[in-house]
Amino acid sequence: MSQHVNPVEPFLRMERMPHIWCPGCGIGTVVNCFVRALLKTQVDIDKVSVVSGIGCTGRIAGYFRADSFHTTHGRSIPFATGLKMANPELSVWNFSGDGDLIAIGGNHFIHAARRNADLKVVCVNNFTYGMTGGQVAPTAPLHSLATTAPYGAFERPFNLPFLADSSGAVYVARWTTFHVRQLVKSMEEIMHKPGFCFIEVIAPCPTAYLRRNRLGDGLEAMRHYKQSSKVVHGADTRSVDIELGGPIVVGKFVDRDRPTTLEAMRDELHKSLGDKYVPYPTGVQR
Amino acid sequence: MSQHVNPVEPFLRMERMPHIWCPGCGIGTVVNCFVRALLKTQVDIDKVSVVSGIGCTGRIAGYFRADSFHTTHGRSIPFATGLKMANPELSVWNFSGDGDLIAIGGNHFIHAARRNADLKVVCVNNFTYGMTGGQVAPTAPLHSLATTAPYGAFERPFNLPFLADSSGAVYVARWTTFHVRQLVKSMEEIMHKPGFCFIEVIAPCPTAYLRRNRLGDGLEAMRHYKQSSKVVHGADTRSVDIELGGPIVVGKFVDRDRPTTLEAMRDELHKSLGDKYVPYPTGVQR
Amino acid sequence: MATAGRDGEGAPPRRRLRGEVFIHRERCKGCAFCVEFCPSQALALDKAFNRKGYHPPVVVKAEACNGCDLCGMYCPDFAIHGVRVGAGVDDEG
Amino acid sequence: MATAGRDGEGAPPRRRLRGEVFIHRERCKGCAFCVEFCPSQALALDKAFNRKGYHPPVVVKAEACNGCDLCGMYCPDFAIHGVRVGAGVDDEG
Amino acid sequence: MSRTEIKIGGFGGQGVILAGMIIGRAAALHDDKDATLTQSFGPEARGGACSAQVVVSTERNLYPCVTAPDVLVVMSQPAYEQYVGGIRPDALVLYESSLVEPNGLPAGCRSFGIPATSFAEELGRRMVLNIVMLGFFAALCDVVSEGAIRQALAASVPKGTERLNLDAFTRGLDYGRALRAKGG
Amino acid sequence: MSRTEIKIGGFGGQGVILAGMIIGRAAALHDDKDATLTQSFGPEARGGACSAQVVVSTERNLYPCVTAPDVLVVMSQPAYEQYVGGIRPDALVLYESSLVEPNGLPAGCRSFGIPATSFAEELGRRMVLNIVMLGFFAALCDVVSEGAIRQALAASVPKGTERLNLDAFTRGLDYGRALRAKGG
Amino acid sequence: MKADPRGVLTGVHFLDGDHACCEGALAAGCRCAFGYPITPSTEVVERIAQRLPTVGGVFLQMEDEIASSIAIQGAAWGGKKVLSVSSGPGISLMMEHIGLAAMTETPCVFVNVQRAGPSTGLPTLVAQADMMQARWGSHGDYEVIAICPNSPQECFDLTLHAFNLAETYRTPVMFMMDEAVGHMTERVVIPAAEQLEVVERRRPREKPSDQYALYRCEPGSRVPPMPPVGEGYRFHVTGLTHDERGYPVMNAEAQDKLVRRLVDKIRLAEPELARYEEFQVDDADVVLVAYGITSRVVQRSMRLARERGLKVGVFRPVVVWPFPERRLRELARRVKAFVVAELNLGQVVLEVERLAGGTRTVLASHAGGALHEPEAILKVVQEVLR
Amino acid sequence: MKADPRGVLTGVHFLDGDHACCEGALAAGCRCAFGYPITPSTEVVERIAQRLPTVGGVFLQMEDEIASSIAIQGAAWGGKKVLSVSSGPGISLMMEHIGLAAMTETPCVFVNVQRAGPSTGLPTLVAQADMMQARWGSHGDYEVIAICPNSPQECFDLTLHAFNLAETYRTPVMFMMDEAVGHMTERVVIPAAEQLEVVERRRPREKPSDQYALYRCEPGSRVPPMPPVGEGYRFHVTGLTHDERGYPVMNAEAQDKLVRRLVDKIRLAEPELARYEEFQVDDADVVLVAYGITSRVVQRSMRLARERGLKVGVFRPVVVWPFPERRLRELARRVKAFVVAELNLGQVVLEVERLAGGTRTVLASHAGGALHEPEAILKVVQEVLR
Ligand SMILES: Cc1ncc(C[n+]2csc(CCOP(=O)(O)OP(=O)(O)O)c2C)c(N)n1
Ligand SMILES: Cc1ncc(C[n+]2csc(CCOP(=O)(O)OP(=O)(O)O)c2C)c(N)n1
Ligand code: SF4
Ligand code: SF4
Ligand code: SF4
Ligand code: SF4
Ligand code: SF4
Ligand code: SF4
Ligand SMILES: [Mg+2]
Ligand SMILES: [Mg+2]
Repeated sequence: MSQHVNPVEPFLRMERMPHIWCPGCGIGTVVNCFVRALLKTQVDIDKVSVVSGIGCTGRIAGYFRADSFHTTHGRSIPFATGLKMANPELSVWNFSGDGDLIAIGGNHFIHAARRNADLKVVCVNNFTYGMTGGQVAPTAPLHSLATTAPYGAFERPFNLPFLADSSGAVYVARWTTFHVRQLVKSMEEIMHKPGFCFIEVIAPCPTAYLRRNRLGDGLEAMRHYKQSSKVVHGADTRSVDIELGGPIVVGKFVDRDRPTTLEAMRDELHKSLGDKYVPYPTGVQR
Repeated sequence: MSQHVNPVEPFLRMERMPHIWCPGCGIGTVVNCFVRALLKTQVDIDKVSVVSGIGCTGRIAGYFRADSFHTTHGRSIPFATGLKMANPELSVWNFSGDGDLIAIGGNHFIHAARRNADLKVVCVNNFTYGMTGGQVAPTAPLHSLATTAPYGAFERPFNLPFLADSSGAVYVARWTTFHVRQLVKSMEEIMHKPGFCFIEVIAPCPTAYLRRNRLGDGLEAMRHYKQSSKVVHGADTRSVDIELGGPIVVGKFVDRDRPTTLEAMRDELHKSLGDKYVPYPTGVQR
Repeated sequence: MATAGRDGEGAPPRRRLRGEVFIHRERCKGCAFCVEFCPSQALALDKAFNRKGYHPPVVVKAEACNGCDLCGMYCPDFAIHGVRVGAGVDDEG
Repeated sequence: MATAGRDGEGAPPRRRLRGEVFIHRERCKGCAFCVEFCPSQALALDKAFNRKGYHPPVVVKAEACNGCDLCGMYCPDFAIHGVRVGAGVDDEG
Repeated sequence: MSRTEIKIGGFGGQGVILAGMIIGRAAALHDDKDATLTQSFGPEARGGACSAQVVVSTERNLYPCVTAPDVLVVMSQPAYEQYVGGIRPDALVLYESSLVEPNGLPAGCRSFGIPATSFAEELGRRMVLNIVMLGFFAALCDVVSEGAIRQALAASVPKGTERLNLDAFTRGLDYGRALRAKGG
Repeated sequence: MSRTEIKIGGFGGQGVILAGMIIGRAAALHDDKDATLTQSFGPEARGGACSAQVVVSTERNLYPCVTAPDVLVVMSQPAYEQYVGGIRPDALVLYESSLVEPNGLPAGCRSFGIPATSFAEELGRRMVLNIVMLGFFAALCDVVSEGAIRQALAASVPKGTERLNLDAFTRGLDYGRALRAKGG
Repeated sequence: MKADPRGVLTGVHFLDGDHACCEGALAAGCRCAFGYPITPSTEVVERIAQRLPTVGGVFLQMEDEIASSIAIQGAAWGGKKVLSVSSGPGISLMMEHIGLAAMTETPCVFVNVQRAGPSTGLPTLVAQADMMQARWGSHGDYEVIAICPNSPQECFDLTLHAFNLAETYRTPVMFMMDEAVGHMTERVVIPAAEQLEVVERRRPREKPSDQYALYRCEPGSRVPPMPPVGEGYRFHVTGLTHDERGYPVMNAEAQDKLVRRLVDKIRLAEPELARYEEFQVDDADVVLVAYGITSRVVQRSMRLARERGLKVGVFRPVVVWPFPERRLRELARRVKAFVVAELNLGQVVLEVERLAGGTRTVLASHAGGALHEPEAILKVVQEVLR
Repeated sequence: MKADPRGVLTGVHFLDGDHACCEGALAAGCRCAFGYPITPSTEVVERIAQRLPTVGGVFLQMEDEIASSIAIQGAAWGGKKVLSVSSGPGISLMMEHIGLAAMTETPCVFVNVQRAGPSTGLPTLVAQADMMQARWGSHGDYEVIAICPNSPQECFDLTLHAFNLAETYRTPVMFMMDEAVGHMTERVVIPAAEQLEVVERRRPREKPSDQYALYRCEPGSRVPPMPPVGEGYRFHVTGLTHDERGYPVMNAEAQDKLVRRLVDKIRLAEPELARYEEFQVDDADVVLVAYGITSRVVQRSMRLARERGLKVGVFRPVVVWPFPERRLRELARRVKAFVVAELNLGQVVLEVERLAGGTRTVLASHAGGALHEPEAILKVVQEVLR
């Protein structure tokens, strides 16, 4: 490809540009990192599917030039589960916002992690519902402001790495959009890792979150990430809560192995059914 | 009351007996314990509301002679949240089966625990969907049989105390229907404890679970509970998984304090709104 | 006078207590929880059926009952319960 | 020849690398991520607007660019990227 | 077109549905009749009266409901009481005689009792009570042939229990035959 | 009944809606006219052209849409290009002159430009661009009275920014008046 | 009763329909709301989140619409007047609980600010294509009341009315706004509290007792009074088929008795419930039927038609479900045709056609995303009259 | 194409409707199913859980119906023929995703074994009160196909047909069983695989390219071919309003083009889709209209009527949506009245009444929990003929 062509271009539906994301929004950065991970792993993009729910983050599916699915709010995980079960050779990537994945979609998230569905799940956590204009999210730090928490959020937010970990995810990492290299590396790692892999990416939403909370624009947020992040690989996920304007622990927290849904299913069926079992692919080479 | 009258009678809608529960089903035992806890705490039963979803366990609401609500499958927690928010002086008790609370209702469970809704949640975990005849539940031990897992369950089950703990419950205990005294005591403890309190009760379902898994009848299950349970108060909730026919760690695992939803809301609103805030009761005396 | 047995937790009795047990035969579904876990072995299942076709418990050692009501707490069908009679220290933890 | 600066992680450069940076002015929304995090301080925001009314980056020290493409990874609008030119060891971790 | 309505009632857990299933299958697959089995389901099936209905007819049976049974088979008193009101005035009533007291039976009905529970307990498994009743039914009702019932029975019970079930069937059959011989 | 259709267009974030809101409120609450404000919403509002429409009329306005604006106020080129096609042949067009090049304007239209961005930047906050345009509008369009707009403006902007906004308004007003005096 | 002044923002305002709806709810006495954001309804929850704490109420943003739609029912039984609000996708998720509310006779108001569907569709753009869903979206037989405002002022007035109906009939009321009305800003006059008539929940006259029957209606009434929780009535509420006591009864008789009453209490109340507006129908050959925002658009079509000498009138149901059946049948007897204009591909038109009993009924459809061109409707009229 | 023999349980069986439905699905080529148990549909998932692993398929019990209803869509795009199954409460939860399937043109079969509602209602007892929900339950404009079997044999035959239609029209098909049919056991004859005609998914003829447009229809067709995932087409699927490429386009024109096609591809196919049975309508004064289990009950009513010399026939729509409109209008022209018998308080009768265009249409309602007494229907007929 010509050096003048941005490396993302072969991977994106450039005819749909400009995208809808605001100036200083972190979502595009996540897209960049995913493209770099694809380039580095040399994975066959035809076998990559991108699944999203609804939200600003959810629009990633629409810009990605792969088979891509922009489903319903909160349901990217069960859609992806169906897709993967039907076609185990696919590498199925979910990009979801914090509201999408954890508010309305929370149940699917914990169940998919529990059953170790072979999905790669990237959550762009901007602490708010960007698409609908800044309502309080289940990740919103205590006391942060939102249109539906105009006097300050009073519910304890979820700590996503802990939730993923305790639900059974086999890979859990957190980065911010400042940590582009590390994010690329995490994405590379999970590209070939079987099972439910989860990466949280803390990202700026200047429009709906930062400004309302007097946290400046995207650039200020990025500076904050740079200054206040602490890389602690293997950190106890119980310890990585985030407070308003406080430090952010990043790193790879969990990396373990257990059979995927399809592997466990195959083993169980094989054991019980013997010859009567018509083998079904698992999509995993071990 | 006459000694000839079973102590549950004033608390139950005896005109609706016999109940629908099978011989050897553990649900009735849980009802007994709840009645004993009410008797001991001398709480005003008029201020107690019982909320259930759908399932055999869910039928508790229908037999309890209190204001009682038999809602929809999986939704007892948000119903109860609304009830409690509207009328904070009530003591709101949820009785739910494992499918009801954690399969379809899982999202409400983790969110209510997160926001520390002031609810008392008792889950009768019989490892199956009793009401519908024994389908696989998200608590079903690996390799156990169910009508929809005819060749053995292959999904890792949830460890409910851990899920409750990691979502933020302030009180987490597990007992079996063998541990009637301890269960009564736990119920007494949470009767006046503010916030999201969770008790898991392992219970026999001879009809839909035990028999299919060749685990005998209710009595055999009870013997198993007696023999294989280990009381470990304060056990790390990560360590209390249950395996098919394996040992069961019981005890009070978590007992901590944090503001309930209504308390946190009050504090936040008061701080931000000052005089403009019209105080709303929290139902908690601290 | 009844001899107090072990309770569900296996706690040793503090002293002898007297009790009485009440059975509602027709409610029983014969699960035998009461019989099995009565700390005083005061109960046994009847040979005869009740009208539903189950074998309900009968008191076989009335004098042994300490009124601990464990049978009452266990019984899923609200068909039995025990009460203390006379004086006696409550031995429940 | 460009002087390699610190990258996002603050890793020290292994050796000097040469690079070139490409800017798509009209795509830019002026967030300044590229300018701020270019390890070589090769960029600055233009005083002029692009057609959308934003100030896109301009290369102020072309020779400093090491082609690390951090700008490309950061840019939310796919408006900039860097490439290595000539030989050079990849210093990415 | 001849149409026979059969109702089987008892407690949940007594195998009422299986009995109906075997009769229906026998008629539909082995006697080349049309048969429709319907049943009552649900939490009710765990406690109270529970029933299976079989309509057997020589032509396509369109209306699936049993409205006035020609044959009533009952294994519990509540079932008897609940269902006896609806039977035809000349119905055949078969009952488990240790569990059912057939009071108030319409005059035109023929009725026969069998202590099937005891027979089943003698055979070592209370659970085959329903199969004893099935044999009894085969002996006293000619709508479905004995051979067809035997074939359906063999195909309907769990592997390994065929012997036991056949014994139970025979026990009921013999008892019924004897009664019939006595002039049933 | 007199009915005037006003359309305001620009990028999302330029305060297009607020400008429409102030005009509408001025008319509806302070000029005792009927006013209907409608707007385009959504993700679009973040990037591309975004617009507010105000219909001002002396009687109850039933039909809420702007179909052919009498007045077009534009703050971006895309908005200009998107909306100019639909205006009345004799429309009044007000534009931000450093962002909009009003090519192809129908002959019958009167049009006036103002470097509102620079004015706003001079006032220290680019964000008040819309209020400068509002002053400009007040100067050149008589559908809503200046006094009403001032009242509505005061009630519509965040506390603490009244001064700044009034300054911006005055700046636009003065510039517009001057143009008008020159024969607009 | 008169409204509680605390919740009444008396004065003249320039409000959009979403905000006006919120004010209507507060004026009606709504003190508990649960919601989940979705365009174009979000402004309703946003405003209510801001306003409720200042009037002694409570709002919680729930984890989803399913939770919201049942939390309000918990709160209704907890004694509050309640509302939830959403748009297409969220309303679809609420369907199970709309049935629950109908079955348990829980007064509650569901606001649907309609956008174009199906599915995610056009989130920010108008449609009126959830009208049949409002009536039929949940499983089983039930009836709801559905109201379509056409201006911010009506969003205020009719939201208040919706609450009054919810309490009067103990039923879910679907407040069917559309994006155009929700996002349109106009003058809204909110009267003084003492000028607002508000229906309070009817409580049982009897004291708590063992004889108390939760769903026993007073003679001549199909709507039972609703007891307060926590005061000793010890009632049982279930979504199962139940008897007067509220206890589950699993048979066809109980089903017939209960569900027929639930349906009849709305259907047979059509005469009291009916609310419609008419314009120039007296001499009309063709009557334009439209509701919500489209009822304003057809005004212009009517004017255009009259300018051309065509005798055209307008019939606007305000309460759309139950449909003002009696009046429509009357009109059907004297007009040549109905032209139904709605922002969908044919929904309420089916009901009009059914009631028209042979009188020609033609649809002026529009798939949504914008309003009808008044001229397009005129064209349909002209074709009909050709 | 002929059925894949692996999935075809050829032979004569004594099966209930739920099990027969499962066998129909397997014979049709269904190899992926997701579900969540609910009475009276549970037997379908139970059997499918047991059968799929033996025929090269995969079943997962999901955490709820919402997950099931979208997991099947993921699987459909993943290349499989898919089914989910539920009953009232679960179907209500699926409503958002039925709209998604319609919008994205995802072939899938939703089985609804109807029980009595609303809400939890009578979980184990029959009704036919979800018929309007099947048509209108999701928000926005869309159309589905709905089929009502009346015997286990038809549960087999018509499930297969449902899959064929789902593939042919790329649409969700609602397979509307009822508890009576689902739980009724009868003889079911399953033919040899080579006697079963099965529609396979139509793939695009063109190779993957930048020009590929996901929703481009071939001339004269309203149904675009559906590409396989993972083979380079790199298509985008969205529930937003989209153009031929599948890309979101947020305006009224795109909405009109897309949604009108989606609706028309079903509505205008009514003549091909129509399936109905008629009995003795030729000389009938009154035609009994009934579907599902009730179509068997009215047979007896008809016989009773004929025995009394009344000229009564039966019209049974097998495909209920789209309603066999043409045929009904024909009948309306020559009969005196329709009596619609359904296990609800009036649903399909509204459509009949609309199409009857003045011909008297009377409902023989039943709230559910049991079947109609044939005599009760006869009585309605007698009243109509009085
Ligand atoms: C069922 C349903 N409910 C609500 C919405 C409205 N909605 C769209 S996106 C969104 C939240 C977006 O927040 P998040 O998932 O954090 O994504 P972000 O925009 O912040 O990237 C909501 C509530 C919807 N589309 N569907
Ligand atoms: C929305 C919905 N889905 C499914 C059902 C069917 N259903 C009723 S109870 C139940 C599960 C019961 O299992 P559990 O919650 O564990 O309770 P148990 O009967 O074991 O006490 C199910 C799936 C329903 N009633 N509603
Ligand atoms: S609203 Fe926030 S998340 Fe959405 S595009 Fe804008 S900055 Fe990004
Ligand atoms: S099915 Fe199981 S849980 Fe339900 S009543 Fe019977 S034993 Fe209890
Ligand atoms: S515990 Fe109750 S049901 Fe069980 S045997 Fe004893 S009395 Fe009977
Ligand atoms: S009360 Fe019951 S359990 Fe206790 S000793 Fe007496 S009979 Fe035994
Ligand atoms: S990062 Fe991209 S959008 Fe931001 S200033 Fe640089 S080029 Fe412009
Ligand atoms: S490639 Fe970009 S970030 Fe890297 S040195 Fe060059 S200009 Fe700076
Ligand atoms: Mg977000
Ligand atoms: Mg259970």
